[in-house]
Amino acid sequence: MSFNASVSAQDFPILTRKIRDDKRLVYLDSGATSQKPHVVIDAQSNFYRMQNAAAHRGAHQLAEEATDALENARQIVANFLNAHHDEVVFTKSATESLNLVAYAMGNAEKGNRFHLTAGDGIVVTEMEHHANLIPWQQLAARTGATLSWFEVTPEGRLDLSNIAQVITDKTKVVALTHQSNVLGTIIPLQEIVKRAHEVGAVVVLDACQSVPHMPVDVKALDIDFLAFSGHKTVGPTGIGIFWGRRELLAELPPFLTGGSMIENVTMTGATWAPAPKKFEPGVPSMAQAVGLGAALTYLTDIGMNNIHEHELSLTKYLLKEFEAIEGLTVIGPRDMNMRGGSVSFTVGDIHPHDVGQYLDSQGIAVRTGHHCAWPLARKMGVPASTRASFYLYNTQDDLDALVTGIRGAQKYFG
Amino acid sequence: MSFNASVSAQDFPILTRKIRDDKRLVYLDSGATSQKPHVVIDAQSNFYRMQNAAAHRGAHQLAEEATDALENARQIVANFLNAHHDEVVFTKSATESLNLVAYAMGNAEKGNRFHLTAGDGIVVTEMEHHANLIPWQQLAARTGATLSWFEVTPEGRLDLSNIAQVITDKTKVVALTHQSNVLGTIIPLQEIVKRAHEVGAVVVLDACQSVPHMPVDVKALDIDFLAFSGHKTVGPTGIGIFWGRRELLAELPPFLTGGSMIENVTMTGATWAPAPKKFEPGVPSMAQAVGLGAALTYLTDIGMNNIHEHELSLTKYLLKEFEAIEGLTVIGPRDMNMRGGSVSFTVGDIHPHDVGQYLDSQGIAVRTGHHCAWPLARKMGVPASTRASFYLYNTQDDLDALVTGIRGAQKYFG
Amino acid sequence: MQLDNLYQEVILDHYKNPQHKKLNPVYDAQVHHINPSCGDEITLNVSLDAGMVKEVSWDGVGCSISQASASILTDLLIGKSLAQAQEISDAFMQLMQSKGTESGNADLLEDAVALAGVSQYPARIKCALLGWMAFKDASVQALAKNS
Amino acid sequence: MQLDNLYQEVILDHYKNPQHKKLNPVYDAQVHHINPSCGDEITLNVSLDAGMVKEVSWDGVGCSISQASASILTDLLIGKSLAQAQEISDAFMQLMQSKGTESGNADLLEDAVALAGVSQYPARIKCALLGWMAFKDASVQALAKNS
Ligand SMILES: Cc1ncc(COP(=O)(O)O)c(C=O)c1O
Ligand SMILES: Cc1ncc(COP(=O)(O)O)c(C=O)c1O
Repeated sequence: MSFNASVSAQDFPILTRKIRDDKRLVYLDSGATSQKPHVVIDAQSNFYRMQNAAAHRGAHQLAEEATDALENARQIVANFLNAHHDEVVFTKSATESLNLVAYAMGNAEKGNRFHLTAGDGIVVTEMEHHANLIPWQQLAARTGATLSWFEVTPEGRLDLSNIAQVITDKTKVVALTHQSNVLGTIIPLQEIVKRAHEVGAVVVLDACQSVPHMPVDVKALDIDFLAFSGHKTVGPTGIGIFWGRRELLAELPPFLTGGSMIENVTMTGATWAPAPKKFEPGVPSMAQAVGLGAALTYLTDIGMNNIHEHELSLTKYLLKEFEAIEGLTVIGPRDMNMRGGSVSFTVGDIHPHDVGQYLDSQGIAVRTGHHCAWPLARKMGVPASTRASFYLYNTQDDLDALVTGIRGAQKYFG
Repeated sequence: MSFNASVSAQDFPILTRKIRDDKRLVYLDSGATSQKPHVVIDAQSNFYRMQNAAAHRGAHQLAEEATDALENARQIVANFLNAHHDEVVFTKSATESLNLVAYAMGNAEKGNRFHLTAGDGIVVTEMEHHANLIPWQQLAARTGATLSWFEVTPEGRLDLSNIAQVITDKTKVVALTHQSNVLGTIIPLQEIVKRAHEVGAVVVLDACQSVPHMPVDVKALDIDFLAFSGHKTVGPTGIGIFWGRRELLAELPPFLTGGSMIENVTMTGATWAPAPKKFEPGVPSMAQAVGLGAALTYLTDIGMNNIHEHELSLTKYLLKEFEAIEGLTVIGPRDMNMRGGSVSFTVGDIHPHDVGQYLDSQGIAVRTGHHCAWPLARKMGVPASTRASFYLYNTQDDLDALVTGIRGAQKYFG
Repeated sequence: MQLDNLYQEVILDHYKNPQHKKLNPVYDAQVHHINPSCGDEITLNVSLDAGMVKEVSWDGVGCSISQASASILTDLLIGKSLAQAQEISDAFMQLMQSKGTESGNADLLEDAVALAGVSQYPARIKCALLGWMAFKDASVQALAKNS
Repeated sequence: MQLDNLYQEVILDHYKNPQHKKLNPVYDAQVHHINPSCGDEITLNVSLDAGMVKEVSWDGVGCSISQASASILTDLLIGKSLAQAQEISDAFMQLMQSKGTESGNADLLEDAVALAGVSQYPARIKCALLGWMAFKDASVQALAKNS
């Protein structure tokens, strides 16, 4: 593998920062948000300095250039996912993308394939992030549809033993995470997609924790909708992606309404432009789209496979090191089978907040708490945990620092 | 007045660009989106280089700094509007802000003051941008409420002669623009707010075209909700503001749901955090918030009164120059009473697209079309028009170039 | 001046003297198309006869490009077989998408090659296509009706 | 080490030996509070007697800061008048909001001044306040019940 994380790290200006008492920054919180390379920061600044204008509006040169920049970014996203250009919708975040599809289904009238009524089923899992749980709870409440879910085993895997009872003829939509942001578990998607399609349900994939870290091909996965966030993908904050199959986007009603998503408007009603415009009212987030384009290009140049392998080798190393720390319990799979670079754990009965605080004093940034997956935390019997999550810029040194830090915390609070 | 537009223009790097055959850029499309000063571009870049982390998550130093940066930006917005810190909600755009309040009202259950049913009334005006029209059409369709509207006079003013018949005891919400993005008309807000509050309705103000251009004090205006976009306020794309009175935000149900807007979550339901968190699920658009903070600070340092006066004097000058152009018709008020710096017009029977294209060939950027206010365009009898809109960086030279350009177009297509 | 690439003499002529811009009350299919970004509209009537484009007439409001393009279309397609009309339409669409890299086949497209410059102005491509999309739609409807 | 400002000896002591951390089955009011960002929880019982804080007992899970803060609270407030308890609570809230600029009035706050360092760690302020918010809520409820 030609990829070298220490070299990549040099692309990220923030990694030269000093923390607390002049400690080196060891950033292990990429599951929450990733850091940004120079090329992404500069792409946005350059857009503002040279091209900024309202895309798809106005017939002047800047507007043309802004439109080109926006649509070029859309093509980069499409290529990254192996999707079509007009299947890619820019949103502000994965959260908005997931709300979009849930609300849009709620807007579907009788006769539309997405129309939901009492008796219809919505399926999620116990390992969902709140962003892929609450929108479906709300949709169920609004429509009378029933929300059901796959449970999580003590090992942190989806329990598919009752798949035929969970996904039934009544199921209209199955919404689930590709990789758990807490456990690191990668789910057995294929089996679920097969069953969902058998009963005519659509599959919505929360790919927040997979798209940044491994090759994701929407065609190969055979899914129907997908969401991810730019800021976790070395891209800017304030941009997310909603992807949908062309023929499904054509039938899905709009969500946000306003300018430039229309075909015709009178005082009493409106008709809609074709996708993706139908889902993008208002002046687009052009600078962020351009930044995301630069981010995905940067990742592609390094190679998503290289990044994935790098993270797997870090994970493997850390899980091994963790075995030697007394009192440390990993929450989630301890083997490398179908798991990614996110490791949650508890350290004896030292509260995760205290662990996190001690690590911070050593320059090590981790996340603590329920990680916006509270039902999962309760199910696993750990109201809070500490999470280390990796990315392409992390090295074995970072993990060694973490291990030393944890031992330090044990001493400090021991 | 100490303010000097040519000096301000130097803060905006894009204004040094050359257009088409090496023409100076004359940017008269700030009504669509504004240009960005160095301080705004740099504020964002610096955030990514030094502070980037997920705000309100994680107990590490970067997360603390990112949280401070975000909340500091919120305070700047609050000060700018004369509002409270916890009344300011970050969205992605004015379009989202307006959809937020419309959808949230649609989520209100019986007993909630925002609950709408058949027989209730929603009031808009004929001069709304699609972003403040279609969301209300949709809400009316979902709830059975009735949509009615104030008409626009041939002079481009709101016709309030039937105010008592338009806003009735049934009216629950009055949503209207502060300044028309097409006509430049500033509406007689006071009279409308008075009547709305008399009947117990809330007032939603689309302040997209006022907040960037004049002092706006939500307390003094006595309104209930307000929306504007960062990108029209010399701020970044991808960020908007939704403001609401504290006691109303407390009662308004959430719109987007997901992480960090919750109080408690189980598999079957969730409860909500207090505002503004209730309306901000997901990792916030931190860099954009920081950029918007820098933008509003920049504008405040110059002085919103200075900016407003400058634009008024430009408008006055242009309206006078336009009188001398044969065949040119101004769409909207021709006097300076209650109008801002946005001038739409037609030039004989030369189509606005052709006018705009000719101007573009001279380096002059204007907008053409219905400006996302199609019902208004039809009402005024001009399916399309050309719009010149100003900002602090425009000078009399820019307007002279426009006038010369229009005369050139007349010759070219004559 | 660069602008003259866009507004060629032929275009301005057609704009000032649009051909067949008067709706024929007899038709096989009538369509109404609209350009949502600027509000331009066209109504277009088509009559077919034994696989031939017998008549095209239209009315509408729009910019010089959309008006000239519709006018040129009528001159070009009336009297052609449906297959030829299809071929010409396809060639025209391709020319519009060429971003200024093609000048168009003058044997096939005749006056329509004057619109080649439009392909360098992305915001105007829809203007040039308004009439052509309407024709496409109308001819499919007319065919369906006649069969 | 900077961290020692946060984790003062007193705090770690209270954390390891929390006071009154056993719910008294008799109470005037019981509340259950939760910290939504980390899932920490506290149940807190209050009994009043003639304007005095007669009893405070609690149970819960949480970090050292939240546990120590609740423990210190009980030591401080039990036996005080409601007015005194209010004064102490207000002083404590103010200290927490001080961003490290205040060290706290030791006469009034006693052991609670050890929590002054928390005010420099914004993400931890909520931890320190968890018990205090619960007490505030419970005492209002208890007062309402008794009157
Ligand atoms: C009056 C008015 N309202 C709403 C909007 C929508 O703003 P945005 O596109 O930034 O969401 C605009 C600008 O396009 C506007 O001018
Ligand atoms: C699995 C998962 N889903 C959804 C989200 C929400 O993403 P965002 O906050 O960017 O909208 C996250 C990240 O916070 C996540 O990890």
